[in-house]
Amino acid sequence: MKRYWLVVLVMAVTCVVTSCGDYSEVEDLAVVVGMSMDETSNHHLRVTCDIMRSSESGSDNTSANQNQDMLVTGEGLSMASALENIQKKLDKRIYLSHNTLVVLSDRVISDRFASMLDELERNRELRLNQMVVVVRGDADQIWTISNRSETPLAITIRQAIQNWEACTDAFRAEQFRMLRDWNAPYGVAHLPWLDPQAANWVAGLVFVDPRGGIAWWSICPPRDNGALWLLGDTRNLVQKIVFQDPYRGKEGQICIRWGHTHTTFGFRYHKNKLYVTVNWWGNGYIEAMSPGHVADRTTFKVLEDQAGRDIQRDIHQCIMRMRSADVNLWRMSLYRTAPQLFRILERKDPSWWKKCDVSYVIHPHIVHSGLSTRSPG
Amino acid sequence: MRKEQISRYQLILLLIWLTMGTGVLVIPSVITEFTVTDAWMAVPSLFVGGLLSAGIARVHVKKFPNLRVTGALLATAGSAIGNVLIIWYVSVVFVVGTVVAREFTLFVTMVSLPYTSETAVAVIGCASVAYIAYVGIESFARANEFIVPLAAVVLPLLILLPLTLCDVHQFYPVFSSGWLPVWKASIVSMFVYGLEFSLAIQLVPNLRSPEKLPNDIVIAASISTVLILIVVLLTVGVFGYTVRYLQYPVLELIRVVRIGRFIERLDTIYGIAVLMTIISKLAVIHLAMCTGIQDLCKTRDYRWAVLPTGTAMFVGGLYFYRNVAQMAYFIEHVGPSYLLFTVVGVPLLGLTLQRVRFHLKRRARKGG
Amino acid sequence: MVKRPTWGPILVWLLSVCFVVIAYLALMFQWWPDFQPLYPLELVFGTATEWLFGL
Amino acid sequence: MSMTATEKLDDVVTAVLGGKAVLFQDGLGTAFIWDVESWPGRQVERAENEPTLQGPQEAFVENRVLNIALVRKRLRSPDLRILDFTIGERTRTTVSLVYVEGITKPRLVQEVCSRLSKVCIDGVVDMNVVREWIADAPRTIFPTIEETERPERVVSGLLQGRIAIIVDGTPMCMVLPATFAQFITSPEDYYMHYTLALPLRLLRHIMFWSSVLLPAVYVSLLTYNQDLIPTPLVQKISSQRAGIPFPTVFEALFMMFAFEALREAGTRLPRAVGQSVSIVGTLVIGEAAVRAGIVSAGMIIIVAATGIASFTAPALGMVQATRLLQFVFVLCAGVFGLYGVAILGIVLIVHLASIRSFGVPYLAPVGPTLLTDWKDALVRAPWWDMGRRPQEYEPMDRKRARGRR
Repeated sequence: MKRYWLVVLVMAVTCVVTSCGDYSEVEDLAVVVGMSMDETSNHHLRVTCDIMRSSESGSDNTSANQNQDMLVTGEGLSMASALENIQKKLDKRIYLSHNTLVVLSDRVISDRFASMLDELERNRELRLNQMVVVVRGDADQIWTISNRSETPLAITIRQAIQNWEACTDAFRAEQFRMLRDWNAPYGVAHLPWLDPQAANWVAGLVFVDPRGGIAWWSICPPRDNGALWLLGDTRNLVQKIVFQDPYRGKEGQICIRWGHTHTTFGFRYHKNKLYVTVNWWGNGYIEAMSPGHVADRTTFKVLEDQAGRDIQRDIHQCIMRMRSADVNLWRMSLYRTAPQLFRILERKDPSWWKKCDVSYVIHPHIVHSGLSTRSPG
Repeated sequence: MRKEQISRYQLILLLIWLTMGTGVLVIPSVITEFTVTDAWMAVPSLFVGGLLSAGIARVHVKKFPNLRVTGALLATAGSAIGNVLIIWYVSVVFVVGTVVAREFTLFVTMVSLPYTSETAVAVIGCASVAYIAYVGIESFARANEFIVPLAAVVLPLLILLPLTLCDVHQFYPVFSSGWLPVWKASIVSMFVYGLEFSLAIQLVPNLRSPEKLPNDIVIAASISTVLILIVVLLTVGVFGYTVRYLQYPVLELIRVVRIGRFIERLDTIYGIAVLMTIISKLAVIHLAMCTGIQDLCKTRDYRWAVLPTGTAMFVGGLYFYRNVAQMAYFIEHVGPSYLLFTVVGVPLLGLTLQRVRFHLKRRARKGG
Repeated sequence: MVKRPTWGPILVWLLSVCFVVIAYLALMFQWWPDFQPLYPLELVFGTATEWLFGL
Repeated sequence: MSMTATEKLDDVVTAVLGGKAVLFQDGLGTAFIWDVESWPGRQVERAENEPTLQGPQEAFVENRVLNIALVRKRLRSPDLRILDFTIGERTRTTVSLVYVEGITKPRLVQEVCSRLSKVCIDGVVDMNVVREWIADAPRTIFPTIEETERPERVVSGLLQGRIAIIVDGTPMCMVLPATFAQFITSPEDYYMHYTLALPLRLLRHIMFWSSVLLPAVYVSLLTYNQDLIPTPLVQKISSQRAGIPFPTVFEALFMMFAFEALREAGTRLPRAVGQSVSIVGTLVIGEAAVRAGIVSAGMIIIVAATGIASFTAPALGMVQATRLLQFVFVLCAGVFGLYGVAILGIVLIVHLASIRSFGVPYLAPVGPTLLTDWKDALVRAPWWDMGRRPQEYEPMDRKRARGRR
């Protein structure tokens, strides 16, 4: 028994002596909630950290509207060395576990996207559910947005993007989703494109092809939803349509709220030629309509036809833009549906997707809804 | 000394923890090394391995309903060669234990305490495992039962939450490159984790109904196969090919869950659950080793061996596998044939020796 | 009273303590850092695995 | 008034020393002993250590005979057996073992008898002397024998197939064997509607574990696992902690120590003063300490919450155990963070599982699983659904009443 107690004692002493390496008080941490990455002219990486400021000194906090952010910038050859330089400027330890937003500039995207992702992935403290977004120009101008809320700026921006997530999965921008697309054999990653000058900061999407193509797609609902239609699975998007009233012969305006839409691609290989069919399917209801129209069967038919034509036009434009920007969204979907055909095509002509025939099957369905108003849209 | 006995339910729980402990960490990354989209097809191999173990267990309990592996080796191969075989068996269990101990320190270090020395982590692990082994299998099995209701609450949560992030497209195309990668991917789970079930044979004297051991192994194998299958499906569905770049895919799976503003950062719950299962696994391995040594030294109790061998196991883990790569190499490239030889080959050797001795004796009797 | 064979436990204790001390000191002071104690196992069973399963 | 006859002079001497009258008759070899003694003592009063709102309010007193009468008043069965032991070479205290024949497992009675007969001591001043002699797992901090001052609780224990031990001079009664779940249940659970008993028991279970773990989890969240705190809360906590000179671990240990001191002072002082001391202590000193910047407000909340949580356990022995365990867990949290706490938790559960109380596993009915007994562990099934006595005590007569399932 004595021997066991002795051993236990020795173990306890060793524990106390050799551990505590990870002990750090919460007030000694500089909690980073957002980061932005820029590339300087001499190919260094400039990292700006949005550090949450703790309201120090003064227990009763009278100035509620004070800025909660502290921005610290550091440069280095890689993210790690830049963070090291930031650490030198701070008296607290940099703590990345709470980071929610990573803003990349377009130069980072075009020059060192893969290595950047690698570094983000390797960092033990960073979580894969942080959002990765892109800004055209300098990334750190994102921090110039005036923050009216009490939460730190990075979290405010994150919430703005999350509002978009409700509309379409394309804006679900967590890092692991992007990596899932990026690491897949023929995948294309997409990231939200932020514009600090825009109304709600979200300008569109950026597509990055691992082979080097980058496409900037602006998204401006309710006029042009083409990019979103092409990506599919939207919810509650509004579309504005101009149509010809069958009874009065006049132009009418209408706003359709598409409850849920769905896009799939069909591939058919026939006589050495690939035919792609874009199937669009959506359920919507009329949210607003210019006055004086009779909402009967004929009108709905006309409305659905017009909506279908508009949607087809938007999607077609989008595909053309995609082709001109050298971003191939179809490679992965063809690989998934027909791997054999894909291999044959890739061997024969890697630019098959620029030449293939595209046909459209659009199924807009407008629900007769008693809730639709008759006020002008 | 009172005989310690465990019920069938307790045994099944122990066996499930035995595979899940490190299997849930290692199997997904081993399988996805070879194939990602078809990873789920490689998981049932664990069940096949379990069947293999169950078959061996069946033979064992038919012939020796009251003996453990080491006892049976002694009975079949005679005292001299039997002792050699026992030494081999104990050394294999020891090496398996070092791997698991190394995984324990590695897991804690990577997940929670990166700046704490691995020695300190090993010391607390060793202390807890030694305590469990010292207390004995019966109390430990009861403690497992006590944890089950808790696990029943947490486990569905851990499974359901990542389900919302899952993407079915990640499983297409099916059979992207044929059967060969699937076969290669299933070897480790079949011959390393499936054969680990045979450690239960070492517990035969402690079973209330040893004749049901093969059935219990099959039940435990099927449950753990289903659990691992769920895990593999989830990891691949959430991460796709990124799985290959992650050290612990399952952990990252829980780390990315974020629902609403507050349901996130659940990875520590998961980490603690894994920690508990690894400790359970280590405790079973340690008990098997200690009882083997007990048979070797022919003492009435095994408890004297708990502390020295436990310490040796943890230090051995640190000493044998300096880094993750060495350990992964050992598990993937040495493990399958090593365990296959030990679990199937050594008992066969024992049986052959028994036959030979039997014939020799008969001939001697006839001749004399 | 059963006569207890005492050499076994003593041997096990001695072996373990020796192993722990040597291995730990070797770890701490990096004696022979490229020495791999499991090399024979890796050689034999690594080859066996490759031969059996094509891994 | 009871009378016994004896032929031995020793018995006569004992009887006289025990305040009894002895009648000798000329020419007769036997003496008659008459129980005429009347020791000074108090009358039956309300239960003070186990107060309940509903249910009977009588409590045991220091008189053994009166205590047995209180039990017998409620259990008028001819099968009620009382075995007397005289323990203590000098005090010669009578210890009564009470059980119901036909329900209690005979081996259990034998075991307790043999343990009681092995007690060898000069004096029994309190029940605890006997308890420490006969209890299992002597080194554990967890109580393995239930103690109660409520006669009706003893009766329900007896009907479960357990054994009660009444020691003369102690206003308490031991009931054994005891399991972990027993210490979390309050007698009141049985006196209120069963639907209400479930949430209350759940609350008590949660409170038990939080009284053990709460400070440790708080310390490890603040010092090792800061990534688990929600982001807005990190800001709040770090601004609270700013300027506090001590590390969180020492802050926690210091506050817990102070709280324990106050609690101890509260029990030692006269009742009227004691309450004001504890209120002054917790509120005034805590508030002052926060204002002075010695401890953070969060720590005060945690320590106070832990204290409150620990008081929800109905059994005093269990409360004491949690008080001690908290410190161990906080130390572990300070050294290894949440993982240290988890590992210590595993060890604790294994330790609990290794305890047996008179052959009954301490964690029954969860470990080992006895599904029929779950009706009275976390939930309390309605009385009409509990047709069987708890199986964990292996009673002779499994059904509670004849004509039942």
